[in-house]
Amino acid sequence: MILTSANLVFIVTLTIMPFLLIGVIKKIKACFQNRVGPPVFQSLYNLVKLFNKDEILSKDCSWIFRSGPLISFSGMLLLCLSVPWLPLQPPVPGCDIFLFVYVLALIRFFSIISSIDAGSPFSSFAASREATLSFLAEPAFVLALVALGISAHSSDLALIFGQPIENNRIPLSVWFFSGLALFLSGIVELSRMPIDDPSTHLELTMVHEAMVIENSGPNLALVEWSYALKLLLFFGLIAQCFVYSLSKIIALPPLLLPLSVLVVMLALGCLTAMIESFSVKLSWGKNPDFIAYAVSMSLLSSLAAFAMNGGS
Amino acid sequence: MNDLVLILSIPIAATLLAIFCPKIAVLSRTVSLALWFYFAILVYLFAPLFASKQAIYLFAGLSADRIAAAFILLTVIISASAITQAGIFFEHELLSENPAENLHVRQFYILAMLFLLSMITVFFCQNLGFLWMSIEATTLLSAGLVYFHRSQNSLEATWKYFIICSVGIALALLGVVLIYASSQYACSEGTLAIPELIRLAGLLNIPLFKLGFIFAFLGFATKSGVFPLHSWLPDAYSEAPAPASAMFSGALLNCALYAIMRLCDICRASGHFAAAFSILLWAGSITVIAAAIFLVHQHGIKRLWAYSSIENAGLMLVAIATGSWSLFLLQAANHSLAKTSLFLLSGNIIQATGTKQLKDIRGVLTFCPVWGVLLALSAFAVTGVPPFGVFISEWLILNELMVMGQFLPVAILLAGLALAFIAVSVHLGQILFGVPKKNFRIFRPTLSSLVPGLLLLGSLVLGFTVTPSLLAVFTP
Amino acid sequence: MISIIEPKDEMELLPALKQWLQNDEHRLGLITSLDGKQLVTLLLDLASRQAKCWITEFAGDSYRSFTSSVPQAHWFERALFDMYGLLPKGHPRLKPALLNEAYSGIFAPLRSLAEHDEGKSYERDLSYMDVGGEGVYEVPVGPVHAGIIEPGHFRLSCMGERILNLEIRLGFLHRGVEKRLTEVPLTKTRFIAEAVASDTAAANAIASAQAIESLAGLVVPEKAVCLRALALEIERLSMHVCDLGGMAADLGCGAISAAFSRLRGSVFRLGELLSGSRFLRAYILPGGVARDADRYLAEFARTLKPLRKELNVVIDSFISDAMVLERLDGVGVLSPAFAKEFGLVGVAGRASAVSYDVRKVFQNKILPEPRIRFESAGDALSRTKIRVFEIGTSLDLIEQLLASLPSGPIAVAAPELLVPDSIAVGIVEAFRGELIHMISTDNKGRIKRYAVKDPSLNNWTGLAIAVRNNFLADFPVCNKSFGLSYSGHDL
Amino acid sequence: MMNEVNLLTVTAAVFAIMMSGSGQSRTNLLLYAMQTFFIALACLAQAEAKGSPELYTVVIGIIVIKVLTVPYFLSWLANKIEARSDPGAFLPIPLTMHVSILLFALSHFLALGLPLFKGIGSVASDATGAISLLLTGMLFMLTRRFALGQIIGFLTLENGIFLFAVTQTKGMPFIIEMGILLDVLVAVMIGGLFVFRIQKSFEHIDVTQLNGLKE
Repeated sequence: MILTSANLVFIVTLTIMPFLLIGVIKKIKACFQNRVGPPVFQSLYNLVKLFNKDEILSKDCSWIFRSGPLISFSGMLLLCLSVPWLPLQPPVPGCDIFLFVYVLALIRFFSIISSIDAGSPFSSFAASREATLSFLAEPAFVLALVALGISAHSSDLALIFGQPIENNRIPLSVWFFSGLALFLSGIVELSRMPIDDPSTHLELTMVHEAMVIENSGPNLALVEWSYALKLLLFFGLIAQCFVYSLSKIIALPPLLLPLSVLVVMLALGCLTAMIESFSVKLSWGKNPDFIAYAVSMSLLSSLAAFAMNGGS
Repeated sequence: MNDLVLILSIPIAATLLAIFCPKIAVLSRTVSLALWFYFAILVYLFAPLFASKQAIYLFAGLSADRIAAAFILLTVIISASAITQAGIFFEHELLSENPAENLHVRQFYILAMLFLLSMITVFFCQNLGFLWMSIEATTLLSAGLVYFHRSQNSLEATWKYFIICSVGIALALLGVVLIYASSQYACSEGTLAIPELIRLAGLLNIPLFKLGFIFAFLGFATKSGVFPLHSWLPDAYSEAPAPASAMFSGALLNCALYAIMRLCDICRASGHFAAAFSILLWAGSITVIAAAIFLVHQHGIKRLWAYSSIENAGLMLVAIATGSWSLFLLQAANHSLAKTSLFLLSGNIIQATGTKQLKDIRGVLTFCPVWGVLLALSAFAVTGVPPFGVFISEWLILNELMVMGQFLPVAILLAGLALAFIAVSVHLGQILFGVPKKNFRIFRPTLSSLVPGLLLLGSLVLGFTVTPSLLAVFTP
Repeated sequence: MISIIEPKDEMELLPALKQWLQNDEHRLGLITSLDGKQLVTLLLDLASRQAKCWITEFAGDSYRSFTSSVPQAHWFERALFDMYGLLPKGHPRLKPALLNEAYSGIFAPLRSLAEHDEGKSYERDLSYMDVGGEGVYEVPVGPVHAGIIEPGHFRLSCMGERILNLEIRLGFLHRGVEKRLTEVPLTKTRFIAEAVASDTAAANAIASAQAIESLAGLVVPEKAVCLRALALEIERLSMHVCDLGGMAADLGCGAISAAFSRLRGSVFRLGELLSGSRFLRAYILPGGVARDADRYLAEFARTLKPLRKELNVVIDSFISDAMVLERLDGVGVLSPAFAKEFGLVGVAGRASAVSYDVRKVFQNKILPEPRIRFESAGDALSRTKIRVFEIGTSLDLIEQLLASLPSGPIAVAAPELLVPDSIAVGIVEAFRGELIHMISTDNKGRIKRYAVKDPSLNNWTGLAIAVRNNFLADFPVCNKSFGLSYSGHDL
Repeated sequence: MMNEVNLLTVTAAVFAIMMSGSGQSRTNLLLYAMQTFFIALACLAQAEAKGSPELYTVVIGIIVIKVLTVPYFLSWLANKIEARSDPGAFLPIPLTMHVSILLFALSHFLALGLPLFKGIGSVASDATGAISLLLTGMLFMLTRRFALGQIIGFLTLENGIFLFAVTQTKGMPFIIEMGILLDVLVAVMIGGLFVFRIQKSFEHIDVTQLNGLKE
């Protein structure tokens, strides 16, 4: 890997952006609650703190429990390095849509079994919920990416997202609906409101938080970090979709592109914070109704992809 | 402009009277007298039309030719008869065990007058947009009439009527839009005026126009209860009070079919009548046979006549399909007179027996012979027994079809008519004969038979006097 | 009020109780014992505004259980077993209610020491209900929860995401309050009494004061009665606002929850102006109230007006939110039949068509009558609606009380002697519902037995029934909608 | 210019699709208002393109009547009769949304396949939006249990026709556009009145249970 300026930007954003996003979301939520809120980089400080802490392990858990966070962190890091979440060519080339989806699934699998391994009843049923939700949300997520792939005539994510902006041949509607579908399924995948309330303390309603309820110390730090990376990855993809659909209406200079993606990522963070401040967490039975919206958007996207493809 | 004032005057005056006059007896007498007076005014207004002039111009886009004038007169006769009978009907209703509220009766009069006005407007419309709006107005205004009894059943019927007809009329709007779009090929701005469309018929975009015709036909057919879009009709006719049912069957049905006729006018001018012809012919024939089959298994007396109305709507469609508007007019007039008589008599019987169920109505001939005889004669008149007018018009329609060489529809129609006749006769026999229930409450048997009797007489007169030369008056 | 004491034979107790409860105007107040040798059944007659005590002497350590015929007795019988070691024969599920695993089998707090020395032991069955069937699993929650809430253990038997059964085990906060109340001097009683449940401080203090005043024959000055009512309504207001905020937090509406928290601060301010304590502590004393608030009333009124306006805005945006309505609709349904059978009180009762409100029946006639509303859906939504309605009622009452505050002394001299050998009760509509303090005196006029019945005692069973067949994830919402007290229950 | 109209109509159709995915009366009405607002915008774009001053008045009419008055009235009604969420009649509600997407696809092919508008210059995807609205409205009417849902479905259907009229013709005569608007307003008022009556008389507004007249 050569240290070009593009790569430098990539690495810097990779290290700072995840914590910034989490910080911004928390800050804005605090704003809506008339609180000052934690410092923007509090999650980074937390990480440092957690790495310095001792780890407490249940006497029932095995190596699976320990390895889960490690696998999810390394998988997430791999994805972040190979998927163009800024529209710059990623350092590790050749990430296919399906590779991406499978690595995500692999990560999910390991986090699920590691939380079951902990033996706590909360983490077990949270794992079951996680499995159910991702089972429902994954089609939307995959279909949205596939629609992009159809329009781009390639399943290489670097090709889909990394195309030069002037002759990007994916139509606006596909970008837009895919972006919406990714955002809605991202809410599910990232365990955010209205599917899961990340700030709740209620054991029985949590999904992600309950899954990691047994993790502590460096183990928890890895979980938090990989969650931050996942947030970055998803927001990056979604932000690109919206930036590209915007670029169909307003001509964006190619150099501004990474900047505008970053801005849109932060805007998405604001949007998420607003949703979390004002929406109501859905009843468990209503979650499929919400996910149906994600599926619909991805259906619309693939419909548009097919229709436009037929036209051109 | 004066004509417009004349036409608006009586219904609006009657509406105002109904709003401000709390006395039902005064109200009902005044309104019925006013309506007959209205009829006289209209005859006076339209007299020159039949003598020489081509059309009566009312307002931008509103004018009436001979056939429209005839339909208007028919509508007013039917409404006047129904409203006259309504006086007796409500008098009884107010004395019954659970009397209707004074306010509801007044609301009935208000709505009925506005409804009448909207129906008259339909015939004046020389613009598809206006035509659509006035048909929609008839739906909105008459929904309240169905809800007169304030019962759960009437509410259900009203809701069905309201929602199904609204959707149907919305489709008709789509048709109107498509026709408008097609007219933009003929003139740059496009037009909805019917005379203009007729003039430009040759230049219309035909695929668009055909599509528009189909949608408009579907919409107006829903309103006229053509099979299979009829599901609201028996409910609404059955749940509305008898005078309202009479207006629905005798007048509103004609409105919707008149709109279809107007469409056919344009169709014919465009030289593509053949497509419309087969649509109308088959829709009509299937409606006739379907309604006849439904007639066999009916439990409610007014539902029986409702299905008979559907059957007649089918016949009228066929009449339109033959391309002879005067035939359509004749069939409409005959059906309206006889059917109104039937509905009004049934209203009497339902009030006397307190039930709409056929199985509970027995021995009408025994307990009130006048009603029984008139009911039998009206029913025969409706099913087309000579010497009543319906027979003549049905015969003319079938004759026309035979001349055209459409033998299969003729066979279907004949089968349908025969089946309908048998079904009605069987039900009629059960109504007329047998042992009546004890608690019949006959109410002014002579007075309440007056209007139906006169209508029946009208039907008889039509049966004897119609000649092709008379019909030729209406051929444009 | 002093209650009428009637001896009742053990055999006729159950039929008499059943018959008593058949009348809609009759209620069962509480069942307890004085020293473990008798049953005291406190009955309330809402029509004649009287309290009646049936004293049933029996020999030995056991009596016939009522639970099977009078379901609302079951919690009392469990408490009796914990406190006195009295065994209800034929109780269907005799589990500890007030004590937990930490207490040994020979310990019965209200038994005299002499009896403990005899080495009697009371076997407590600590097992949980076993729900059979394939795929049924248990989720234990608590007693230590993830948030800062009181301890209570919930054993949820679930099938997938559905709750089949909930077993509630409380008693982790057992502090021996009732025992302590009989030991402290009369002047200190009020401090212990209001600490029974600190979020219900005013109500507990008023109930205690009422009971003591009845026993001392004191007539409280009118002004003190009004000031007490004011304190009670402020407490109700503050706790209802708090509960709504908690509900908003549980639903995930962070912004609304924060707004409620802020407004609760303003309500505390009202309390401070009135009593000098934001939590209304040490304000109410037997004979009257501790402080005259005349100086602060102008500011009180000034604070109240904007508070009402802001509350309306926040409540409106919460309760008219379609998602909130949808979220709460049909969650945790407690049918009116169950509510009646288990004698539910307060908000939860009124949400399930139990229209009983102590203020309508037992409060002093000079106080303004509250408007009462009840719903019959019995779900979390109706409980929230009732709570919202009661906030409005409390605000109205506060305004009315302020407008018509009588003048005069605020207290009479505190009592020194109580009437010997009688039983008096203080009944108050606390924000959770009917709160009863019952004091029985011995032949020298000392407090022999001090029994407290917190509204939560009636309602915990309601929660256990209401959550059945709901989603596991809906449990916190159900729980919050009932808003019950742990410490008030664990005496 | 035409491209903008295209985007607006498709957005309106997407709002209708989203509307069909919600059982909440209030959400439905909000999405209906959004959908109608975009139709008004499409109408505005047409008004600019065609330079027709009358269309501007129509836009104002739409916004006042269909974007503001009608949804407000209906949500007031829904509140009054406590008709919060519709359980759906024949299909689960999320599935309705997926079916309406299929209908959207269908309307795309219909718009392409019909012998329409080649000569006038409008884009076929406007027709896609309009037909999709029409079909979604019908689907909505069929799959809702509440009488209120039927009114909303009818309004959506009518929106589709209106959109069709605006985009596929050179503008209907002004008086007729306004007449249609007025008709819709009156129809909604009367329909609302009957919904209210149904609630009072049957204590529910479930139209699938209105079957007293079946024989």
